Amino acid sequence: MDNHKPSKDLFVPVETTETENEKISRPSLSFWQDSFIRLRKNVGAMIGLAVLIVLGLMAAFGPYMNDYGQYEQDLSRAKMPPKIEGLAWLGMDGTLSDVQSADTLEGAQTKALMRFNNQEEFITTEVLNDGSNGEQAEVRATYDVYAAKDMDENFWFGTDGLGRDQWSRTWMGTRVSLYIALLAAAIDMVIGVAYGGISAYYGGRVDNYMQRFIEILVGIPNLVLIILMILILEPGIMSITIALAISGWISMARIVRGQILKLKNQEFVLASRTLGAKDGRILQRHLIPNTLGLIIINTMFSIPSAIFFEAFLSFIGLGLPTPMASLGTLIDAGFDSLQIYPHILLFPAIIISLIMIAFNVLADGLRDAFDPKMRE
Amino acid sequence: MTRYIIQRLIYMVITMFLIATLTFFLMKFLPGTPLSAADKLSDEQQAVVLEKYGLNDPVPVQYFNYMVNLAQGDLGISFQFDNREVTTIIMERIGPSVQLGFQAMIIGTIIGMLLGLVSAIYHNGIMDYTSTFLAVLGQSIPSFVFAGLLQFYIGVKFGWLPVALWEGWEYTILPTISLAIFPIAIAARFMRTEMLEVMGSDYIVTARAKGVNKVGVVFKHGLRNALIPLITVLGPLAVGLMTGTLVIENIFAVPGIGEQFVKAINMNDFPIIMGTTLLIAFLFIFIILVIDLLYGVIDPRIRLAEGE
Amino acid sequence: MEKLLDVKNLHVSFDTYGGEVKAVRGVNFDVKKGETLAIVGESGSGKSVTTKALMHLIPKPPGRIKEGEILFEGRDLAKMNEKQMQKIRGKEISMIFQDPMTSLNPTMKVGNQIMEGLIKHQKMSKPQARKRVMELLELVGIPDAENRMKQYPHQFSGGMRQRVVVAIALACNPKLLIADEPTTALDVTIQAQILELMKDIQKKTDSATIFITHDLGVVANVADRVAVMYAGKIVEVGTVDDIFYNPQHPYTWGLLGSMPSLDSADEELFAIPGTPPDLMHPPKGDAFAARNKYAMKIDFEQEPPMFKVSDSHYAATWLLHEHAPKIEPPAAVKKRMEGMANSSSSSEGERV
Amino acid sequence: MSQEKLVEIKNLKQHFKTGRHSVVKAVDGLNFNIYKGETFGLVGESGCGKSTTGRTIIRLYDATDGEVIFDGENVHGKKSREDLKKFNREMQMIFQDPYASLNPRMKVEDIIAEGMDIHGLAKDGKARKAKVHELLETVGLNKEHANRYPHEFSGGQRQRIGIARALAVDPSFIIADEPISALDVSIQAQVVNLLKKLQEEKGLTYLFIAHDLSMVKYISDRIGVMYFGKMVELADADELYKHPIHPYTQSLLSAIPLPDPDYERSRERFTYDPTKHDTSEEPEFREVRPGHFVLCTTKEFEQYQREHGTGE
Amino acid sequence: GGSDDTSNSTDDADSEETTETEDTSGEEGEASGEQVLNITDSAEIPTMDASLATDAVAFQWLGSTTDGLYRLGENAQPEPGIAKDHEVSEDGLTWTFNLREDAVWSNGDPVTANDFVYAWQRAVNPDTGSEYGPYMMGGVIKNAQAVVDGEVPVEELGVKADGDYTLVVELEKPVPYFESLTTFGTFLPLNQAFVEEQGDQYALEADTLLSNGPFVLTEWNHGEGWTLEKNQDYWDAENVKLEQINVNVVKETSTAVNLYDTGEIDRTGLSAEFVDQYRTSDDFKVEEEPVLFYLKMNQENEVLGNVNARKAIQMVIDRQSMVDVILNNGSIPSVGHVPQNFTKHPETEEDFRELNGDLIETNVEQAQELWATAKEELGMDTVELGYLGGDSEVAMNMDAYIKDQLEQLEGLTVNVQSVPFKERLQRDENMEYDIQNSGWGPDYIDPNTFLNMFVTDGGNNKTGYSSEAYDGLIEKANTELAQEPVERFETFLEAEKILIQEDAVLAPLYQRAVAQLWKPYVKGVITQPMGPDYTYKYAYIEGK
Ligand SMILES: Nc1ncnc2c1ncn2[C@@H]1O[C@H](COP(=O)(O)OP(=O)(O)OP(=O)(O)O)[C@@H](O)[C@H]1O
Ligand SMILES: Nc1ncnc2c1ncn2[C@@H]1O[C@H](COP(=O)(O)OP(=O)(O)OP(=O)(O)O)[C@@H](O)[C@H]1O
Ligand SMILES: [Mg+2]
Ligand SMILES: [Mg+2]
Repeated sequence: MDNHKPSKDLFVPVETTETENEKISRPSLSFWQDSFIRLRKNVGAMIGLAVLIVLGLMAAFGPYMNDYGQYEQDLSRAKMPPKIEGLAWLGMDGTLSDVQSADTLEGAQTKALMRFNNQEEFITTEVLNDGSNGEQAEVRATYDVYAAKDMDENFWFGTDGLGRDQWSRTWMGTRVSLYIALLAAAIDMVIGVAYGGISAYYGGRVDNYMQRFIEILVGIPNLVLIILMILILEPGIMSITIALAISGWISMARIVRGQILKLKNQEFVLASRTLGAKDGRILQRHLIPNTLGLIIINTMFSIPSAIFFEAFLSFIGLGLPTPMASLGTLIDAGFDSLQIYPHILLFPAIIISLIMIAFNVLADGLRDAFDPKMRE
Repeated sequence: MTRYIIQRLIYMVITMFLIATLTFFLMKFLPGTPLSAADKLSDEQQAVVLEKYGLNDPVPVQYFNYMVNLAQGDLGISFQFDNREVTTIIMERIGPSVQLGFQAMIIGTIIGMLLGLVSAIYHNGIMDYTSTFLAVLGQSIPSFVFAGLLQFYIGVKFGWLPVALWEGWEYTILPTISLAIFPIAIAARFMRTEMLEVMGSDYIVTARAKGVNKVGVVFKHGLRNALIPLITVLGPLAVGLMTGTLVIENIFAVPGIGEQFVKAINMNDFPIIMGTTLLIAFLFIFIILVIDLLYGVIDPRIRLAEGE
Repeated sequence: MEKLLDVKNLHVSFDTYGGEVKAVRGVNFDVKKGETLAIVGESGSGKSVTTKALMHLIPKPPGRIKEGEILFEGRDLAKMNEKQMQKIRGKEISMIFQDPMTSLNPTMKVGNQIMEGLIKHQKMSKPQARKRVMELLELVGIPDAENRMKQYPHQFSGGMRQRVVVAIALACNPKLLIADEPTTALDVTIQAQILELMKDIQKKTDSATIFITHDLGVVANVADRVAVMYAGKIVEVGTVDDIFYNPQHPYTWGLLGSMPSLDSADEELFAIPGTPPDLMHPPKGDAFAARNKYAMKIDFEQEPPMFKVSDSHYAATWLLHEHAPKIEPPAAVKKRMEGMANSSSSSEGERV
Repeated sequence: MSQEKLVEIKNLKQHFKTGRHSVVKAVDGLNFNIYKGETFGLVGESGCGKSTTGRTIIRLYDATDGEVIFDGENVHGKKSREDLKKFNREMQMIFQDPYASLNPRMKVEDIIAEGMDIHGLAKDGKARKAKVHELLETVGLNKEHANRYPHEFSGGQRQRIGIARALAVDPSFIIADEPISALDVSIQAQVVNLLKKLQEEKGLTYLFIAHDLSMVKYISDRIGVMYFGKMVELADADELYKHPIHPYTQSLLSAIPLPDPDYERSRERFTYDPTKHDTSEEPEFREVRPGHFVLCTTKEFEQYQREHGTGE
Repeated sequence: GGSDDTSNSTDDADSEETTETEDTSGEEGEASGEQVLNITDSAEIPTMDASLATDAVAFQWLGSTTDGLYRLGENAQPEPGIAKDHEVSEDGLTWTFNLREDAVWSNGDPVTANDFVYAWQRAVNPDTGSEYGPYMMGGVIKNAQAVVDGEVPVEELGVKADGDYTLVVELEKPVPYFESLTTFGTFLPLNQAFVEEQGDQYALEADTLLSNGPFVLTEWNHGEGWTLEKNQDYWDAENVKLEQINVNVVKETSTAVNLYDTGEIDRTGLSAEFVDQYRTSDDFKVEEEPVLFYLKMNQENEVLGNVNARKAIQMVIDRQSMVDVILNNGSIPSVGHVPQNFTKHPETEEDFRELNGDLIETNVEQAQELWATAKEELGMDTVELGYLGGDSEVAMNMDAYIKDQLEQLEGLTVNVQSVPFKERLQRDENMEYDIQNSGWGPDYIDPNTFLNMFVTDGGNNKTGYSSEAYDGLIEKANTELAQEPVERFETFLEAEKILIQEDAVLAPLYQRAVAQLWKPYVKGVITQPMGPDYTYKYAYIEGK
């Protein structure tokens, strides 16, 4: 305890005014500002957001960053490996290499050259095992594709089987995938939220019937519905989107329903009712906004499903019409050459993973930001 | 309880009936006939063949016949596999799918839950970030890419496990792992969220105040309470996995129902589409019922009779 | 009497996005064997944090004990690690929480929840533990223990649940019982039963109790001594008579004045205006100054030290300083003070 | 205080179906009047049906049986939207939990103005704002608070916002359902003082529900004691405290701890045993002393009269 | 059978393979080691009922377990099966087959002429619901069409047993290729007693079917795979060396390749990507097939009704790059509508393709000119056409490529429509398409199987093409000239010129080949242009 003697003249009463008493010492922040501040302090979420913004920008502008169109074919430059000046150490040096083995060193050499059509001047070979120890001889051939094809310009992500520039296609695909993810999620949010909200809010018989309807909807396989959609609307983004919207919202409806069942007897809802608020107002102004956090999280779960669903449709040949590409179709197309031209798969796969991770981290951040428990 | 189950079973029958009806009529919109050589046959010849399957009757009559047969447990015969009973075909194919789905669910749930638990226990620690990252990764890599890599490296390169085919237990390992990735990711993420929520509740503090150690708190007190939302999402997912996943079945050459179903749709094999649809729908509704019953087991507060 | 617990200069903070919340800012108190210390104070004053800190139960992160000693039978709990604490919790010190509805695990049978501590600390076998559980349930007044222990919490009424919580806390005969608002969630009749039960048991087991509440009626009922907390500090401490019949701190006056007495007339209640200070940026000087009708200049500049009122009674307010003007406490409080049987100490205190 | 009846509650019943065959009789035949300008206190232990009574009166629930007559009109028979709207303006409610009763995602201004928006009471945005500011001042907050969100307020302040919301539509009758139970003692006084002040200024009538008898006693003119969905005793506040007749009331009173250690040391608690009642006939609500009604059988009535007499 | 399926993955179910066999097929080697062949198939066997079979998988395994009158041997030459030999009447309408007497069913019953009578009657009997019966026999065997149409009882079908071992077949018209037709699955015999005894259950499981061929289906795990074992009672058992064939259903090429690499299977097909990787391997084989892919153009479409427009489309596509880069499996550009190495001039032994030469060439400039003419004639500036594509992976690339190639034509926009397989068939049937990628494999070894498709109102025409001159030539070849092989062959040459060069009905794309890996120790497997893809009768393992 401090022991100094306080001076006498400090012991005079002071007037404390009412307004001062009621002053809130915290700065005034709106709910959203408040949430945003918390979000901003969440490093992961901000990184996620940044990644998404960058990907979005790349999707918007990436295809125009070089001179190749996404549909521009040239079979003479098919399956070119990626080459970026200065990134050779990352393996993006525009060469292909392969190890060939045979009983004799010459055999292996021949095979190694044959592997790349005997274009000897562009092939460097390296003996890994000369076969003298009784094992098979092994030779690695490295083929400078760009030199062989006399290509001056570089394909940053390489080219695909039709000689289309993977860079352009990847970003165009990102565009489509982002679009599919966002639009499908949006529709599913709208329908799911409305459905779940109404079902829970009116409860009783309405709820019972609406839930049975969901059961029926769940019971009919997606695929049957989607094929019908595709036949009615022709395959394409529209039918995929609608197909997604037909059943993609079910889990959202379930979750919103659960939440609203809890919320609808909260006192602030009752208060609104005693003021004579109509159902629509209560749903819109009170119930739905308070389900927001959950809605966001669940949307983040439906985004990967949407993207993969599109990829699955492509896998069974019901996806986007040729020659459009989404990340899903690109990955699917690259899958077959996984072992020999991994670059065709690699870049779309990295980007799809980035999108998912970014969305997930951001969603986690958003959930935390909206969680009242995170408030001090 | 029994009463409740009976009530639910009645609902189930009604729902199944509606699903059967809806699917039946939807199928009538599917283009084309089930004939495999439609382009080779004259219209008269086609009519003759269609007659055999009763496809020349008016749709309501077909519907009536189908329903009558269905009530007797007869799903009809397949179009693409001449004369083979749909029931037999589904029975043959469902086995591997269910086995894989089941194994994947078990592994997925256990590993996923452990990852989620680790995350929750070491909240915001390096373990948390690692396991969350793994979970998100599992969610973002398409399963077929993963399956392809597994097959190539584990099967071909290292030769540790069979590459594909369906000839014994060891053949199920790779497809099971590939299938399990997604449930692992989902389970881990849900577990983490729920566990964090639960760990903040009063009874956990009570338990800690008793001197129970962290592991005891998590397993004895936290787990069961965090389980409800988990089974809510995992239930339908389990049905999805057990009723076959075309992609994994194709890659590992598993004679499962997923591949069969897609082919049936492509081939307009109505009886198989119908049969499989009904089976999947049944499993879904059944799993929902099981989940509802499980709720009661896990959480004694939930009394079923008050469900409606 | 021997000191069972001696808390010295305890500081607890929470690191939040907004900054450091200094929830407990230098708390000193002690608890003697067999006595009941009540801690009162308004919501957010740090009562729970203080007691949870004793048992290392504050969530870490964001919480941490910044400094201070917690001497329990001479051992400093503040320096113990989680493992060591697990041996103390439930065995030597146990805790009862406010809400009986949420402080029991809904998915675990009541009997098992009580048994857990017994098996852990007393190394009892299951049948032994079961026997003890039945005794405990009978002790807290739950009949038909045999069947009841196999039930789940939701099958119990609120009052019975709180009895179970008490039984859990008592299971291992702790030396110190911390009850954090054990009756706030209950209605008066049940509250009365639980309070009686706790007093009863304390008499039987001779354990010490820290009783947290903001209901002064309850304090009057259970406490031997009272500590009044405000904004993370103890502002007045004394025997129950000291506090009720000779309160010195204006905050204590406010608390007492805001309770209507059954025979009070229609005069306005004395309400403490304003809101508690933001613990992220605690004010300079006396934290209560801004809400204090009797605030002096010094209150906004210097923190008051503890002034000794009597051997058992201390208060931290500049009003007790020799230079301070004589202040008439509010009417309601004065009435109490007048009615006090043996008021010996003057309203002027000495510094300690 | 006038003797003009503002609210008449006649044989009000509210039964909840909780299962196929089980019914909770939360409110089971209530009869009482609330006079204009008075505060009617309703006490009773948790779960006895106090909230249900309040909520049924304001039509949050449809009554199973009985009538609520407000200003001469039967509230529960009302059909037209317009009538209901009028009624919604006249009767308002303050809720128990200051945390749960404010929508965390609305600004204080919008919360308070919601009633005005619904009933179209404000001509334009300016008038709305002005009225909100006025209300904030009425309840002891200030203008700048209008732009904030509920989580920035303390419990007491929140409860005052709740009161401002109720006042926004200029009601004449307010049901306060445990408006202070969730608050800190020191804040309770703020709210109670405010309610009293408003009553004086605006001539409001209150139905004040609580289980803390000392506060109820302080604020109420008359008090009704409920037990298991039934009113067991009704009297003037002082009268009830001085002469509790029904054994349940006596036990309730004896259970209240008072902030007085000496008193507490000597307090004897009286436990209520519902089985000790006379079961020879259905008990009825009878006037044992002037204005003091007790639920009792004839036999008990005689006994009570003997014990408590008519006079002072 | 015909194949409309453009999904030309190498081990496609609908594929038919060429006469070209790999180098091991000719030599007689010594079988050594375990005589077990492990292979994969791309789909489950849909049926083992010869009357109901419609696809390559079914025909493959029917052919391996059952001998018909003849079976295709080396170089696609029919060799004796149950028939020892046959005589044809002067007018070419009556064929008399002499059956061997030592052939038995796997239940011990002898194989008799009645087994053929029963099987063929069953195939055309409307009650059976056979799809290929009416298709293969209608218009060929006397009264077959009438039986199908229910006009005469089945007994009237022009096939009779003359005693147990003589089969007499009457035809509607002379059919020069009838001998090769009898090797087709639909013409396989059935043991009447057994089939009738099994009823509905016939051929549903391994134990409800009979075999009289080199192998017996001993195990059949539907969807997963099946096992064949050598038939010890087979009349030619001494020439069968393989003891067992294990087949697994594998759909993914990459899976099959991985299985091959680990030695689980002895053969796998390769997709374009894998060809790059395995081209240098000793196991790498390319087999040409007589399967053609081409663009069908709907002449009911205003633009495609214009012959110059069609010619422009024919010319604008660079086929060489297409086969080299996209397919990369040995497929060759197609320049007509009869494949190369399929039929030879009866006298000069010159190949059909060689004789008729390239009926189209790629010439973008000329294509542009033709296109401009067409646009002028039509009075159009821009043209939009729908393109009904395939739905498999290769098809997607192919479709993208063709779209790109076609759009070189100024003012042309091509919209690719990917629809499910059945929907595609349906749209073809109803002629609801503009341009369509189609494929066709032979049903028998004769140019007719390709060329008669496009006669007016032909079941497979569906292009709206109708030309009296063309119809006349095909008609003539199948009637007047049926007995005149040389003139007949030359008539076909002329017809193809009209179809492709003059009328530009189709835009030929490529003739398919498959790239495969074969373990070097597998010998003696013969590949076939029609019917079963492979003949395993003479296969053996050497030096494993
Ligand atoms: N986990 C936490 N994170 C941040 N601040 C916290 C946390 N827990 C408590 N606090 C802060 O610590 C201060 C003291 O809280 P405490 O719970 O001890 O109050 P109390 O006196 O027990 O109040 P009550 O009567 O409401 O229980 C409060 O300002 C509170 O906001
Ligand atoms: N919506 C409802 N459905 C079923 N039962 C209900 C419902 N609302 C209230 N009850 C039951 O009615 C009884 C009276 O409840 P009510 O909330 O009116 O009590 P209360 O006197 O306000 O208690 P408290 O003091 O705890 O607020 C309780 O037993 C309660 O469980
Ligand atoms: Mg507390
Ligand atoms: Mg209540």
